Amino acid sequence: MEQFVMTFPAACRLAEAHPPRLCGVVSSGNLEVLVESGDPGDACRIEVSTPATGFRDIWAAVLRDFVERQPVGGLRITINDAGATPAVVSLRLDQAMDTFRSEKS
Amino acid sequence: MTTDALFNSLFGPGRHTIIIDGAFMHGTAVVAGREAVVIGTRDHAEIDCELALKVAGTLLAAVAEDGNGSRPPRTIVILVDTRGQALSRHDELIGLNGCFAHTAGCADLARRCGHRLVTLVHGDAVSGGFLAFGLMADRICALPHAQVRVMDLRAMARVTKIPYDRLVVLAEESPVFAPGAENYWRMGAVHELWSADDDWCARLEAAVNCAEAGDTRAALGLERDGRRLASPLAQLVAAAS
Amino acid sequence: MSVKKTSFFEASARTRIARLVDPGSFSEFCPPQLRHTSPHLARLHAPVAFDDGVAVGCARLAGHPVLIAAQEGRFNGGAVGEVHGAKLAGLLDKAVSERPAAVLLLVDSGGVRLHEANAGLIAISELMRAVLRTQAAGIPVFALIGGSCGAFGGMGIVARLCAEVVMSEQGRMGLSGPEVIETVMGVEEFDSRDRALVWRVTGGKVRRALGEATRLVEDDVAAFRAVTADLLAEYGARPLKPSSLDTLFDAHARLTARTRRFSAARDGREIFAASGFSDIDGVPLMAVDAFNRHLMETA
Amino acid sequence: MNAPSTPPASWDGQKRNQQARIERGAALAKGREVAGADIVRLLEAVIEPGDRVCIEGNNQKQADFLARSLVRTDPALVRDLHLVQSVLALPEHVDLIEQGQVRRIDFSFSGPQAGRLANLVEQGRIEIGAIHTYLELFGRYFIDLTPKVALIAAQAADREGNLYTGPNTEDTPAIVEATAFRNGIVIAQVNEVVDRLPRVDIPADWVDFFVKAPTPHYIEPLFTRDPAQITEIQILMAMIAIKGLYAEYGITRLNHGIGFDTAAIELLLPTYAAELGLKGKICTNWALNPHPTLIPAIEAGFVHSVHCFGSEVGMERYIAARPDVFFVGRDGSLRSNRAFSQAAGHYACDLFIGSTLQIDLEGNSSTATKGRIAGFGGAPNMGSDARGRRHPSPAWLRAGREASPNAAMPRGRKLVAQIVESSREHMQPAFVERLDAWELAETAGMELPPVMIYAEDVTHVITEEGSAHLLRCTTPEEREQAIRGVAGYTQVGLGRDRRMVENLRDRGIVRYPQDLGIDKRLATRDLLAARNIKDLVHASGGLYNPPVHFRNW
Repeated sequence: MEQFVMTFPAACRLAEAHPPRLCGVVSSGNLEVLVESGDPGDACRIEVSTPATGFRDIWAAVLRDFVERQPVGGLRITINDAGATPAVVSLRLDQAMDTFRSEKS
Repeated sequence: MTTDALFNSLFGPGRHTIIIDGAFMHGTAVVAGREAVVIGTRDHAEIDCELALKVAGTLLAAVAEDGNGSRPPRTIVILVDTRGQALSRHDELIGLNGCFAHTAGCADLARRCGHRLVTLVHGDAVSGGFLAFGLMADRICALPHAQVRVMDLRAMARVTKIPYDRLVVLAEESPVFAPGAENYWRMGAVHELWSADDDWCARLEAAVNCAEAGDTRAALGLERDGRRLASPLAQLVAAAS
Repeated sequence: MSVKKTSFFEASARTRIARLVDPGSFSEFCPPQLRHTSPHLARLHAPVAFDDGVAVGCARLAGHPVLIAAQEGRFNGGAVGEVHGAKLAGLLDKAVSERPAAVLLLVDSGGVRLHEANAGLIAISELMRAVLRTQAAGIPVFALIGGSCGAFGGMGIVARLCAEVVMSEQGRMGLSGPEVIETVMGVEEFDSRDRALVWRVTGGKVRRALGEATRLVEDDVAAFRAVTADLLAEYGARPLKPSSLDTLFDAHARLTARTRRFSAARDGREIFAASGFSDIDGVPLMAVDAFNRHLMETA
Repeated sequence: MNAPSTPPASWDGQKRNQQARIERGAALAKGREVAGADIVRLLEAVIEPGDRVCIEGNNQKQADFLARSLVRTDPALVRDLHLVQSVLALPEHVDLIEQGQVRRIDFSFSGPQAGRLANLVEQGRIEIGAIHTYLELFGRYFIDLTPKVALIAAQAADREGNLYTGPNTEDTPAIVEATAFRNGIVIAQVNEVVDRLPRVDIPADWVDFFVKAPTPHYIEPLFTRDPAQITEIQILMAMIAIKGLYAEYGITRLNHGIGFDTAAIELLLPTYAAELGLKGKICTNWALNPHPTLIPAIEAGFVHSVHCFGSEVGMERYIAARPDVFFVGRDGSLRSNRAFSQAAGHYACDLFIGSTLQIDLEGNSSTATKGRIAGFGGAPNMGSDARGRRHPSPAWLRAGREASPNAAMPRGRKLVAQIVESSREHMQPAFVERLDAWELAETAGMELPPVMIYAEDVTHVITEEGSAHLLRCTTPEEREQAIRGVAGYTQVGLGRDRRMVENLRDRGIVRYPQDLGIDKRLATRDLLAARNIKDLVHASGGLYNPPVHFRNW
């Protein structure tokens, strides 16, 4: 298992507060994504736990693109991965944001 | 140890009338000066539907016999030696899980009717065969050489794809997956570990006296530092709003 | 096109809960953000999940207050470890004090999680006692089975302790999985790749025909919801009576007779034949409605 | 070989040798029928050291009883064999090599035995002549690799030895034609011997001996894909393929490779493609095994005809009930024929689309991995431009114009698409700088790296990121960037020149879902016309009878 935290500058943020949401399942080739309101600020903190070691640069690229396309300022995102492909990671991240935004606290 | 020697050590010579029916045993014995019901298995019994139903039937008969108020409900001593559930398509088809559930339900009825249930593991106590009735007792004692387990480490290594050597090392640190009555003691599911030097009659009497109807295993596991999460987490959920 | 159903088999544990109960009524206990993950999996460098593979909470179903738990079959086969088991046990403890209309267990599990086998086995034993305790207090527990892992190992026992067992045809219930039997006893005893046989031995239809399941529904969360609502209404009108010597003697007589009657049976075909189905090979493809109707008519 | 300066002493030595073999065999037979108990002795009697032997078997049916029997022959009598056969799929095929009875093999595909075969090659225990495509091997049966003894499989024989192959005719006609008419011996295993066959697929006088096998020949349900396992990513790729390729070129005649990626396309035809108004405009005529996942499209009226390489277990009744779609004999069962279907796939289809394991920067694609000599099968026959083709079709002409817009001599072009998720689980890349095939070629002493589809034939690469229309590229640099532009988060993808890729996007060479008007969020399993095998059974009106290990009811 490899664990790391990446923090990205993210100016774009959601207008309202939302309750935490979990999306996806930790099963082979899949992952779960937990989205929570974190500290106020212009950053997004993403924590990853993955069984595939040595792919941190790929994760960085996937997450950077995600942060660029979604309003994730001030969010804390935690990922439990079970060997998902980058495509599945991107898809789940977007789905997690959709469900996160759909419910207001 | 022969079955007879086991009975003599537990109850004293001449103080037991136990019928051996293949791997199944049932009868009565004197425990703490009173008659107790004895139900059990031997020879690393594989528990199939038929055997589970025999155990259930014996439990029900004991409850029925004491149910008319003629005497206080007797203690039920459960002797466990099982290598697990029967592995057969036939037993699966006709609902082995249902038979086990029924047996567990009968043990629970006995408890609710005032019987105390004490399990003595005198051989193997393996997964499903142990769940069906041995683990249903109020107090569980492991005799020396008792083997309590779900799966041995080599098989576990195959299934989980974790190297065997690594499992052996980790088993030293944690009681959570490796076979052994000691591990179950630390986790609260075995209340007492008996040694060969003990006076088993006396220990059995003591065990009967301190058997209590509530399920305190999670708390015991916490107290013995073998299962730190179960009790607090269950309480957290129970108290959640 | 008809309205898309939500396949219970395909849905995640959380989706099952969301679509089963009254919309928006689910409130989770020990939610994922509290991160009660399994330290034992972590120690073995296996992936962990924030809910340890089970979501528990309270909700309403057709207005009835229920406590509900759903195992996630896709996480480690829904297997029970220390945290997972404690959440379930705590939920049942809560049932005794809060007295909901019922506890719903959406079982999807192969039984004990081997990575923490001892903790899992003990947790299942605790669950068995907790289900019995809850029902002795007059609160029914329903097992709903229709996921990819079915209800096996100790969870197969837990399921059968429940007052009601609702299954879909895709659901399976048993003790030892076919793969285990094949590995130990050989492929002649049980060919686990012969999935038609696997389903004829453990699947929803044979379980219903045998009486091991009390209801059979379509693989649609809405169908599970409808039958659960019916059951809640039934138990509301006629509360669960704790099992007694009489009811267990009856059950014992039924099980004994059944074991004798099928003393040599090894294939669900024999169960279907005994249930009066004329086209035995056609039973697996029978619509659930027709299957249920036949059982009602021949009962 | 040089022509002899003098005529040979006789012109019928081979014929007389054939006669002698038949006579030796006849001593063990009753007419053409051999008892199962005598088959090993019969093989020892008719096979001579050094013979070229073909044990029939492709990726579906297998002459498994004859293979098992051959393994039981005396290695002192049956030796130095040269196996010439489509696949080396059964453990017995490799057992025979391990027993030292085989000197050389020429084949197409080794699938499950690929690892064992690689070992034997490294140990120098077997010579590999060549690894072929199916059509090449069939071709060489008639040129320089004609089998001396063919061990084949059929459903049934009558008393004379006429054979009924049933739906799985597959390679039988090609093998028997070559062997029987070139002084060889044809031995068939049959599941049953009957008085009257439903139809005659192989006439008796092409067959020398037949034996009733103790168990029916094995058939692998290779083309059954459970829709339950199709992922959202595969659905997205299928949407890209349908909208960006099928609709754009109006592809009506095609072949699909094996796998979940193409199964997803099949299952999206009655839903997504129908919504796009494509029914009748795409996917009408197929060279394809009877994929169960094609049932919903057939039922929806998408499909006009399907010619099959082989059959598929469980599809028999469905096929028999759809004779307007499939090639069905007067007996009501499918007639498949691998050689014809391969030829059809090569010359008469406008598109081949299939999955792969690795694609390099030029677009060469390979399924070879280290330590496994897996071979090719038929994909390269279909996945290559048919340069001999002359008949036009709109899709073919359009592809030709795109490939060479300024060509003095107008030509068409076959569309060859590779569809693959850019990474597999645990971040294993599908796009690489150098194919593993190179390393395999070095360790196994092969003259050519085993490339499944050559770059020059690949016209489109489709991934979850988008599609690359390689045939519209004008320079090798553009081609490389187009591939990098859809290579996702692999190192190849991350190494793209972003400006150049944007430029390619403007020119419609690289196209992302948004460029095609595809909403990625709609790529859910709700789009599948069948979500599991049981849905397929229902779609077939109960006619499809899936193999038991695909059921969950």
